[in-house]
Amino acid sequence: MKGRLAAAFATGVSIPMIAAMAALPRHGSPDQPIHTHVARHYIEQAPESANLVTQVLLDYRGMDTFGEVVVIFAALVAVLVLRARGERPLPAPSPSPIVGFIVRLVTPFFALFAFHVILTGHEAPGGGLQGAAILGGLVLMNGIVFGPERARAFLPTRALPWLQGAGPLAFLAAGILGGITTGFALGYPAHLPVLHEAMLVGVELGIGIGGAVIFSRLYLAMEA
Amino acid sequence: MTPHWLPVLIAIPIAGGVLAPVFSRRTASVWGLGVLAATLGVALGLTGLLADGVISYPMGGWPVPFGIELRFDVLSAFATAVALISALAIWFSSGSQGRVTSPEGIAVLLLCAGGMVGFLLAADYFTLFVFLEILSISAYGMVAMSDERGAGIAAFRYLLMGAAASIVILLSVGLLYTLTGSLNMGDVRLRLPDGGLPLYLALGGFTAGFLLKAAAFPLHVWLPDAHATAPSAVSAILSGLVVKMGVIGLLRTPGLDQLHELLLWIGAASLLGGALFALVQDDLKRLLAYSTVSNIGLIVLGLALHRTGATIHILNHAVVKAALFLAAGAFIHRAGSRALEGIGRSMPVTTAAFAVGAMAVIGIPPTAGFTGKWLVTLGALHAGRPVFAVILLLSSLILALCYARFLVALAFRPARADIREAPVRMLVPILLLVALSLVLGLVGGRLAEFVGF
Amino acid sequence: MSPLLENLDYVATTILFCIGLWTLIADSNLIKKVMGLNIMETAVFAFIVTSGMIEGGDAPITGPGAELPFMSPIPHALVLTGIVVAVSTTAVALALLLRVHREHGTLDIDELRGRW
Amino acid sequence: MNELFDLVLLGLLVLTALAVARSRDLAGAAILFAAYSLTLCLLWQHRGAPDVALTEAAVGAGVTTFLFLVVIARTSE
Repeated sequence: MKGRLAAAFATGVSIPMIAAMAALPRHGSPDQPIHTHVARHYIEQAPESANLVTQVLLDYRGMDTFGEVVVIFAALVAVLVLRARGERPLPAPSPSPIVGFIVRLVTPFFALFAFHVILTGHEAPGGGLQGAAILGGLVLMNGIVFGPERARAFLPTRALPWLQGAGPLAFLAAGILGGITTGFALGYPAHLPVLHEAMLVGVELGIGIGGAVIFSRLYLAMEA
Repeated sequence: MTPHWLPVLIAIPIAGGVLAPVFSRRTASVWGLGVLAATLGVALGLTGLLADGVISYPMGGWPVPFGIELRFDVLSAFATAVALISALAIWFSSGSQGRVTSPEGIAVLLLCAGGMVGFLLAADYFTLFVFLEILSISAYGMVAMSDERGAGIAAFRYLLMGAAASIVILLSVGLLYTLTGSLNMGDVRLRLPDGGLPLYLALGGFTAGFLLKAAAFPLHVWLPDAHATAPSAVSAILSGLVVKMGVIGLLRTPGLDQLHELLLWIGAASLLGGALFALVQDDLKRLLAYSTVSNIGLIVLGLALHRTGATIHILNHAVVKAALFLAAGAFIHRAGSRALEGIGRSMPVTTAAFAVGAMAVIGIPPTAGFTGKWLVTLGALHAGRPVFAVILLLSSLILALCYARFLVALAFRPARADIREAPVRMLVPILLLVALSLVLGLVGGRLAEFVGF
Repeated sequence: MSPLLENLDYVATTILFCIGLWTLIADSNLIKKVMGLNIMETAVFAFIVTSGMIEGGDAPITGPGAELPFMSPIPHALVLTGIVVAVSTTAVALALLLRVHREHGTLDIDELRGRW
Repeated sequence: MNELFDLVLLGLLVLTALAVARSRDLAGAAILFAAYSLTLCLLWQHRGAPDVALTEAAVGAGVTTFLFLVVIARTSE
């Protein structure tokens, strides 16, 4: 009975939504407000080779990405604080030799690709967060195949509380540095191209490494 | 106090939260108090600047529609209450061995405060959504900080409904972006079409989402379990501050005036429904939780009838409800269980503070609760809708009955021998908040001019 | 073409949204409810990215071989942040489920409701 | 040709979403959810949103599905 009631409610909700979606400006038409207002300005100002999405993420709307990095940090500390104490660890899985060998073989290349994604984020598709997810995914893969202890071996124990905050801390540094050089927080100095590039890559690295540590600890908090 | 303090005001609590896990359990609470004291200082400084107009700050130096803008207006001044009540909640629970004072617990509290401050300062709809998520995820974690059996499922239910509300709000932000091509609040209002189905869907999405976050009737079902099973210091933050973010989100919605009638009836339903449900509760914290639903109803009603009165009640109710929840925490701490009959006699100071807080929630002058209720009642009479004035009076009477019944059970039953007065670290925050509620009550008139919508 | 067909992509995202909403409400297993929440979230992200599209547009990356018109980069940035928010909410939800399972031994909402 | 490929992907997307919604077996639902994310990733890659595609694959199909599988494993024994 509840299923049919929920289905009725969901279709009831969908009717005004579909009507409103149909009334939106024609999908993909070049003269709708999206393409003629702020976005047109960003595209016109774009340098000759740059990933506009990363530019929007870090430069024009840096505050959103700062918030995003803080959101995932908040998720980590929330998970750490609400854990039931005394989890019973599952017995470490014994992987089949094929799976074990493949994972060991792939791990360094995974890490290389992740750092490539992080470092070239401002010119090619990719960026700090995608790299973090790949690195985190790598640790998760090792954790599932070889057991949580192996995954924990990836993480340095002493520097952990600092490393997991790398994302927000990198943004705070960029904010202060931007404030000094351009007079506005989170501003990237166009007149100092070397510093501009260094800040971009620095923030990407902070997000990448910080994010990877957070994804790994989220998995470890659930597993062990 | 140049506008550069706006990003600093957001950065301090968030940086504090990010660094909190580095500290040990003993020093984490001290770090939390220090960070929130700094936040309070900056917020007070900026509030002082408000006299000569709203402060705006373009992040990254990009002019308004192209970058993210932070604005400090009358509603943002609520950041002072956020910093103060969060700090008092940490002070209240310092020294206890629970999860609240663990390094991760202090990190969650600071991030929740930082999320709320960011939410109050955001003048960009997507930044508003991101900070709404920061404070919401921290709030889900805070509810689950208690060791009670029901805390897990209460926090999960709060999360499911809260996340659904957030995603509807994001859908509305996406719709506004499709219609106007911009995300800045001022710019969007200028470029909005006059009508059309997409605009009404966006408006409906915002309203439904924020009403759920504010726990207005009938979307309040997650609140009683969450606020009753959370630790008392956390309940003070949730009921006093987090729930208010939903109402402030409503005030940020473009075209809210078109929903005049809807706000009237939802407000009245919450006002009366909250009070009636409170009547049948036997557990003190569930009574306080339903009293919050009722007061949120008053604020939502006020949005339609007397916006200044509603805004003042946001601040007054935050202070008063925080005091009541902390007092409840002190009672439960000393009684060791939720059965609180007869412990009032051996805890005179806490009981007196609770009584004053109860008077304020009911709205008896000269306490803080009276100003908001009086202005909204005037608004109802001015608008020629006396039925709402009657509902206001009726709900106040019902709430008065609930609190009186509880106070009688607390103070006039045979005293229990083994109860001592609450420890100083609990009493000082409670008395500070009660004193503040009296001051706010006395200075109500001037506050109305300061807000002056 | 009728507006419904022109904006078929938007309508498709709405259908996804309602499938997610239906799962969130109707399914009795708490993990399935979280999956329903994720489907709702990805549906809204789909709507936002689709709204930024332009006919014959190229990926918003300037460089050799890229030519106008470009997709609007802003929806992509918004959805990147949205996806992170979605995974954070899911992580907290699943951690809560582990605790509910330890305390109550079940993740079925009907059994849980009986036990309150 | 372009439009047809989009329509097929959209159809596949709705089908996998329905499959996730209706499947009773939890692990199966998690795998179907990974398929749903990968279909979404394909859609974005084809429609000129490479960043979103990479993120949806790495975070949606990768981390989220891992977390689902870990929790399903822990709560089913």
